[in-house]
Amino acid sequence: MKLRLMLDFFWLAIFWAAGLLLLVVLFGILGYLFYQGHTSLTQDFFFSSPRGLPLGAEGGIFPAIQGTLFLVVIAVFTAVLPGLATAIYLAEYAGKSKVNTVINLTIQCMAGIPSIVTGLFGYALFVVKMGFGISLLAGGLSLAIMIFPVIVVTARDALQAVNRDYRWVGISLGVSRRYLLSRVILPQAAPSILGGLLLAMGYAAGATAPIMVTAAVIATPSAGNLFEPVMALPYHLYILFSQQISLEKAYGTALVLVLLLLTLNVIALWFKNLKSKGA
Amino acid sequence: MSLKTENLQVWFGNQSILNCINLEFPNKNISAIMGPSGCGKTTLLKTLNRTLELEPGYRYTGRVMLSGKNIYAEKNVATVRRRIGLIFQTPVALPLSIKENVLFGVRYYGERNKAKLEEINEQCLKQAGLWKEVKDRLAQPARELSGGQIQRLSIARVLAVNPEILLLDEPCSNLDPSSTKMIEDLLHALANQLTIILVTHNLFQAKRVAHNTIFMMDGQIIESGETKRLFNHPEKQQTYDFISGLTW
Amino acid sequence: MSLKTENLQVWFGNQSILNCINLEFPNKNISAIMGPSGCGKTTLLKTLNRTLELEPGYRYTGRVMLSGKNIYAEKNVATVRRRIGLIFQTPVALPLSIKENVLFGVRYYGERNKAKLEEINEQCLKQAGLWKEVKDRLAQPARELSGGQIQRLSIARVLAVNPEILLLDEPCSNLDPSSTKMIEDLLHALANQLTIILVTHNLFQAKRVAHNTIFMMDGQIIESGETKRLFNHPEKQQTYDFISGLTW
Amino acid sequence: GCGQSEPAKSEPARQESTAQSIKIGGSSTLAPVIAKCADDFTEEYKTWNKVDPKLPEEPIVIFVSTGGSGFGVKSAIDGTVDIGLVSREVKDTEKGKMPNGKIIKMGSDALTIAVNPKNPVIQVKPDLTNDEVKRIFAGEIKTWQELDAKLPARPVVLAIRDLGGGASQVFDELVMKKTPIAKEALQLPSMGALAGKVAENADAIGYVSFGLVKQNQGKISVLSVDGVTPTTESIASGQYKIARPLLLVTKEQPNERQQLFIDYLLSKKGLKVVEDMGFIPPAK
Amino acid sequence: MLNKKSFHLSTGTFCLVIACCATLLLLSLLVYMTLVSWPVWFSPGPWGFLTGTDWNPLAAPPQLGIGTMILSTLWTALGAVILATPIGLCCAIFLAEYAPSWLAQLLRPVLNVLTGIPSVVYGFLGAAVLVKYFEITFNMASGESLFCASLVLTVMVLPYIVSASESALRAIPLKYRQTSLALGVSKPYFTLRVLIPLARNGLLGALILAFGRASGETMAVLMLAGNTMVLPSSWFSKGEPLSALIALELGTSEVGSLHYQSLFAAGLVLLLFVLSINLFFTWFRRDRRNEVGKP
Ligand SMILES: Nc1ncnc2c1ncn2[C@@H]1O[C@H](COP(=O)(O)OP(=O)(O)OP(=O)(O)O)[C@@H](O)[C@H]1O
Ligand SMILES: Nc1ncnc2c1ncn2[C@@H]1O[C@H](COP(=O)(O)OP(=O)(O)OP(=O)(O)O)[C@@H](O)[C@H]1O
Ligand SMILES: [Mg+2]
Ligand SMILES: [Mg+2]
Ligand SMILES: O=P([O-])([O-])[O-]
Repeated sequence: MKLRLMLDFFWLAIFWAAGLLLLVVLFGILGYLFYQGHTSLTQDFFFSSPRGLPLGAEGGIFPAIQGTLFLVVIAVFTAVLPGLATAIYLAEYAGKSKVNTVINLTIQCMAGIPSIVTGLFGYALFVVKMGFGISLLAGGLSLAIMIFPVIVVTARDALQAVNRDYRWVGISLGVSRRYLLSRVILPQAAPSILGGLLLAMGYAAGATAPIMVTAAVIATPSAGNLFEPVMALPYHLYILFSQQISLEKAYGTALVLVLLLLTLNVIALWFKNLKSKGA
Repeated sequence: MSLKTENLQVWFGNQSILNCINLEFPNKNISAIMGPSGCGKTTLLKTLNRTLELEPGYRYTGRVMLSGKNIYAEKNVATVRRRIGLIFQTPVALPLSIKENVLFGVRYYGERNKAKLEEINEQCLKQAGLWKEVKDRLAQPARELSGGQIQRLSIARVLAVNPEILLLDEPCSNLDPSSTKMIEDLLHALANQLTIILVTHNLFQAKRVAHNTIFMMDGQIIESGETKRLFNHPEKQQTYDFISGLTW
Repeated sequence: MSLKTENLQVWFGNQSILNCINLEFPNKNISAIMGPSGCGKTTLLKTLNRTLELEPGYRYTGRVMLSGKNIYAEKNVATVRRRIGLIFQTPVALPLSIKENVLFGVRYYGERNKAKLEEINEQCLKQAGLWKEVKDRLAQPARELSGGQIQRLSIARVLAVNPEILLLDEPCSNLDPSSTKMIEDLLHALANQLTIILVTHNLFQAKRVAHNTIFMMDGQIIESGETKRLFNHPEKQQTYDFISGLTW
Repeated sequence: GCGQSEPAKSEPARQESTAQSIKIGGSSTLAPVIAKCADDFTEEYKTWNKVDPKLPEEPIVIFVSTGGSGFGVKSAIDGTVDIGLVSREVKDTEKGKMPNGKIIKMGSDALTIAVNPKNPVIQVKPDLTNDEVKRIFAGEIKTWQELDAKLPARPVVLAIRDLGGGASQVFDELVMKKTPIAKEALQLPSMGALAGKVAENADAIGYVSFGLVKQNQGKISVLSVDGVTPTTESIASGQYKIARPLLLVTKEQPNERQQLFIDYLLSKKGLKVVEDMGFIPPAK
Repeated sequence: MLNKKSFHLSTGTFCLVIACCATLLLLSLLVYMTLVSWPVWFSPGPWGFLTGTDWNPLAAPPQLGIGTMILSTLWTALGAVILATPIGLCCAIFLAEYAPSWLAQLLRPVLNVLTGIPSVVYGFLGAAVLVKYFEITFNMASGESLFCASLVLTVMVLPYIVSASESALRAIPLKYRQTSLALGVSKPYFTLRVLIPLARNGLLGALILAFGRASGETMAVLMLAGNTMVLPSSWFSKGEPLSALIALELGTSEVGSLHYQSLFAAGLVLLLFVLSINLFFTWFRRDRRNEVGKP
C-alpha cells in the first residue's frame, strides 16, 4: 500500500510537471522574444523602411508589415468564399453520402500538404505558368491554397456544433434548409466561423515557405500592386537572421510577428466567449 | 384528417426497426403509443411525418395514408411535414425571440402582413396556454423560458403553421407535475380540432388523456384498442406484463 | 454497518439539490429510494460514498455517519469509497478482461498472491451469479458481455473490495425481465451480509425487494418507512400521487 | 479587389507593371549592394521625372530579391526579373538563351579562404597552397591537426554556398577542378550567411566574398593562397586567382528606366557603394 | 413555393460545385507535380532517385539521388515525435484529468498560441539560442544537427499532440471514471489502467498526425538541420531534409531543367509521404470509432 501511494505521487508529479512545462515553454518563448526585441519596437521601426548597409541593418519594417497585410487580405478574400461554401455543403447538404466522405478526406489531406509543397505548386502554377511573376498575387493565392482547408474545417465544425435539435425543429415544420441556415444556423455559427477565420489569418501571416519562392523580396519601397513582389514579415525575419544582417532587428521583427499573432488569438478568443455567452 | 398506415416496415441499415405496422388513427381523437424503451415509438412518429428521411441509412416499405393519399408518394415533402406537425421529446427553443419562434414557419410560408402575423402569434400562444405568461416579453429570447414553457412554445410553433395532425413524442417526460397538467389540458382542448398522436412512457398519462392506446414492443404492434379496455382487459400477456410493471 | 445522514444538504453552484436529509439505513436491510426524475436520488447516493466530490461545483453541509464516524471527516477518501460500494445506473465494463475487471480494486489494494486473487475472483463472480456463465472465458474482454452480465460484473467488482454497504443506482433500468429477476435474487441473498441501498424508479421492484422505502421529491425526503406501510397507507398526498402514477 | 485573377487578363497587366517598376534579383553577394543603391536612388529622386524630365511623374519602384547567381541568370532568362545579378562568369549556354541581352560588369570580387579570428591557423599556417585548400574542401583533411601538427585536433567545419550560389560554381572551377566538395560541408543559403557562419564558429573555414570580409572587419580572418594575400590590388591585378566578376545581366536591351538605373549604378555614386561594401569597382 | 424549392436546390448545388473544385485542386496538384517531374522517373528511375545518395543536379552527368534527404526527413520527424510523445501525452493527461479548471482554461489558449507561432520564428529562436547553446555547452564544432531540428520540431508538434490526445481522453465517457474511482482506487491508477488503454487508439492517431506535420515542416529544419549532403548516420549528424532542399534550391533551378524537375519529384515524394500518413490516420480513426461503438 505504501508503494502504491508513492507510485501515485510519482505519477501525479509527472503529470503536473508536463502541464507546467507547457506554460514554461510558451512564456519562455514570449518572454525571451520580448526581452531581446522590445528595444527595437520604436515608432521608427514600425513606420519606416529598412535602411543601412547591408539594407535592413537600420530602419524599420514598414513595407514588410504592409506586404504581410496585403498577402493575408488576398489569401483570406480568395479562400473565404469557397471555404465557406464547401463547409456549408459538408455540414448541411452532404449528409453521410460518399461525396461527403471524399471531400472530407480531401480537405484533411489538403490540410496536411507541407507548406513548401504549396509553395512549389504556387510557383509552378502562378509564377511560371500563369505568368504572374514573383508577385503579391502569386503569394496571396498560394497562401489561399494553404489556408483553405483551415477555413473549411473550422467553419464546418462551427456549423455542425450548432444544436442538432434546431435542424430537427426546422425540418419538421417543413421549412427549407436554406431558410433554416440563414435564419438560425449561420447566425449561431458566425462567431466561431469568424474566430476560425482569424486563426487562418494568423496562419497565413506567419507562413514563410509558400511566399519565399512566390512573392517575397528583400527590398521594395511600396506594396499594393497585385503583380509586383512584396516584402513580408516572416521572410524579412529569415533574411535578417540568415544573412546575418542584424540580430537585433531580427528579434524585433520576430516580436512584431508574434504580437500580431497574439492579437489575432485574443480576438478569436473574444469571439468564442461572445458565442458561449450568447448561446 | 384520418391517418392510416399500411404494412409499414422500417430498417436502419440491415436492422429492422418497425415491423408490419397496420394502424388507423381515428379523426379528432387522441391516440397514445406506449412501449418499452427502444421499441421504435420515436421512429414510428418520424415515419408518420417523413422526418425519418433525414436519418442516414433508413429504408421503408408500406404506405402512410393521409386522407386516402400516400404521403410518401407526395412530391413536396415540406408540405407533408407542415400538415403533420411533430413535436420532439426535448423541447427546443430556436435562438430567436419568443414571437419569432412562433412565426418561424409562418414567415417561411410567405405571410408578410404584419397585422396577420400578430394575430397568428397571439392566437397560437393562447391555444398553447402560454399567452398570459409571455405576452409582456414577446421580444425576449425564447431560451430564457422554462422547460415547460418551451414545450408549450414548441406546440404553439407547430400550431402556427396550421397542421392537421399533431404528433407528440413524450411531451411531458422532462416536466414537473403542474406543467404536465397544463399540457394534458391543452391536448384535451386541441382534440376538438386535430388528430393527436402521443408517445408516452407514463401509463397513467395514457389512461388520463388517450381515447385509444397502442402498445408496441420490438418494433411490432402488440395490441391496440380503446384505452379503458386495453388497461383493464389486456388480451396479450406482454401487454399485461407491461402495464403491471414487469417490463419497463 | 449502520449508515446515517444528519442534516445533509447539497448544492451544485447556487442550486440546492438535496435539502436537509435525515435518514437512517438499518443494518443488513434493503432500503429503496424512489422519486420523480431529477429529484436528487443519484446525488444522494453519490453523497453517501463521496463520489460526489468528482463533480465540479458541488458544496455540502451536514454529516454522513458510518458506524458513528463522519465519512467526510475521514482523510483517506479512497477507503471510504471502498467501504461503501456504489454501482452506477449504466453498467460499465472497464477495458480489461473479465477477471481483471473483478480484480481491479483488489490489485490496487496491494494483493499480489496469485492463489488468493484467483479465489477472490471466483468467489465474487459466484456471489454475483455470474460464475457459471463466464468461467470458461475469464480472459476475454469484459465488453463482450451483455448488459445484464455487465451489471452483475459491476456488482462482483464492488464485492471484491469487500464493502460494508452497497449502493445501487437503478440497477435494472436497462435490463430485460429475466436479468432483472436475477439481480433481485442476488440482492436478497446479499442482504444477509450487507446493508443495501437501492434507487429504483420501478414501484413494483421496490415492493418486491425492499424492506424500507424512502420517497423523495425536489431534493427532500417526503416520507420513509416500511415498504408495505408506505405503499398501502401513504401519509402524504405527494406520496399517494406518486404511487398512483400522477407524478412521474 | 482581387477578383481579376484571370490569367487572360494578367498578361497586359503585367507588361504594364514591369514597365513601371524594375525587378532585380540574384546573387546574394551583389543583392545588398544593389538594394542599397536602389534605396539611395529612390530616396534621391523619388519620381522618374526628376531623373529624366522626359519621363512622367511616377514614383520610382525598384524591387531587389536574392537567391543566388543561379536565380539571377534563370530569372533574367524567364523574365521573372528585369535585371539579373550574377557573381560569376555567364556560361555560354546561358548567353545563348538571351542573345539580345546585355552583360554589364559592376566590379570584381574574390573568394577568400576565410577562418575565424580565434583560429590559431592564422598564426601557425597563414598561407595555404591551392592544393591544401582543395584537400580541405574535398574532406581529405578532416581536422585542423591534419593540416598542421601544431593545430588542435578539432574538426574542420566547411562552410559553402548551396548549388545556386555563384560562389560555389566559381570555387568548383578555380579550386576544386572537378573534385567533389565534401558532403559534410554546411550549405548556406547566402554569402551573408556564409560569412556569418565563419564569423561565429571558431572551427569554420569557408570561401567568403572579399567584400564581406571587409564589411566584417575583425570578425573574419583571411588566409593567403599560394603566397598571395587577397587585397584590392592583388585581385585587381589578377594575381589572386580565385576572383570573380560582379555582373548585371538583362535578357533584352534594357528599357529607358532600367538604363537610367544601370547608369546610376555605374556612376560615381553607385560605384562608391560598391567600394564601400568592400568590392573592387571595374577598372575605368 | 416552386421557385423556393429550386433555389434551395441551387444553394446545395452551388456549394457542391465549389466543394468539388476544391477536391479537384488537390488532384490537380498531384497530377501537375507528376507531370512536371515525369522525366525524372525515367532517367534515374524511381529506385535510383529514392535511394541514391548523391545529389548533384548540375554536374555533367547529373546525379539525382534524394536518399540522403529522405533519411534526414525521417530522422528529424521521427525524432521530434519520439521526444514529443511522452511530454505530449503527460500534458494531455494533465489537462484532461488533473488540471484545476482555471489552469486548464489558461493552458488551452496557450496551446493555440504555440500552434500559431510561425515556424520561421521557431527556426530563428532555435538557431539563435539552441544552436549557440549546443556549441558552447557540448563544445561542438557547429551546433546544427538533426537533433537540434527535432528539438524545435518537438515544441512545434507538441500542441498538436496535446490537443488531439486531450480530445481523445475527453471522449472517454465519464462513467468509466466514476466507476473506477467509486471502487476506491486512486486517480493515477485509474489513468494508467483504464483511461490510457481506452484512449489508446486516439492517442496513437495524435502521434500519426504529429508525424505528418513534422515531416512537412520547412523553415525550422531549413535553419537548424545544417544542410549538408552527407548521409545522416545518427541523430546528431547534420542533414538536409526534403523540405529544406526544395526551399533552398527551387529559386535557382532553371524552369524545365532536370534540376527543376527533380525538385518537383522531391516535392512529390514529400507530398505523397505526408498524404499517405494522413490517409493512414483517417483509416485509423475510423477503425477506432467502430470499437467505441460497443458498450
Ligand atoms: N438513426 C438511427 N440509426 C440506427 N438505429 C437507430 C436510429 N434511430 C433509432 N435507431 C434504433 O431504432 C430503435 C428504435 O428507436 P426509437 O428511438 O424509435 O425508440 P423509442 O421507442 O423511441 O425509445 P425511447 O422510449 O427510449 O425513446 C432503437 O433500437 C434505436 O437504437
Ligand atoms: N454535476 C451536476 N451539476 C449541476 N447540477 C447537477 C449535477 N448533477 C445533477 N445535477 C442536478 O441535480 C438534480 C438531481 O439530479 P440527480 O441525478 O440526483 O437526479 P435523480 O433523482 O437521480 O434523477 P433520475 O431519476 O433522472 O436519475 C437535477 O436537477 C440535476 O440537474
Ligand atoms: Mg423515443
Ligand atoms: Mg439518477
Ligand atoms: O553571390 P552568390 O551567387 O554566391 O549568392
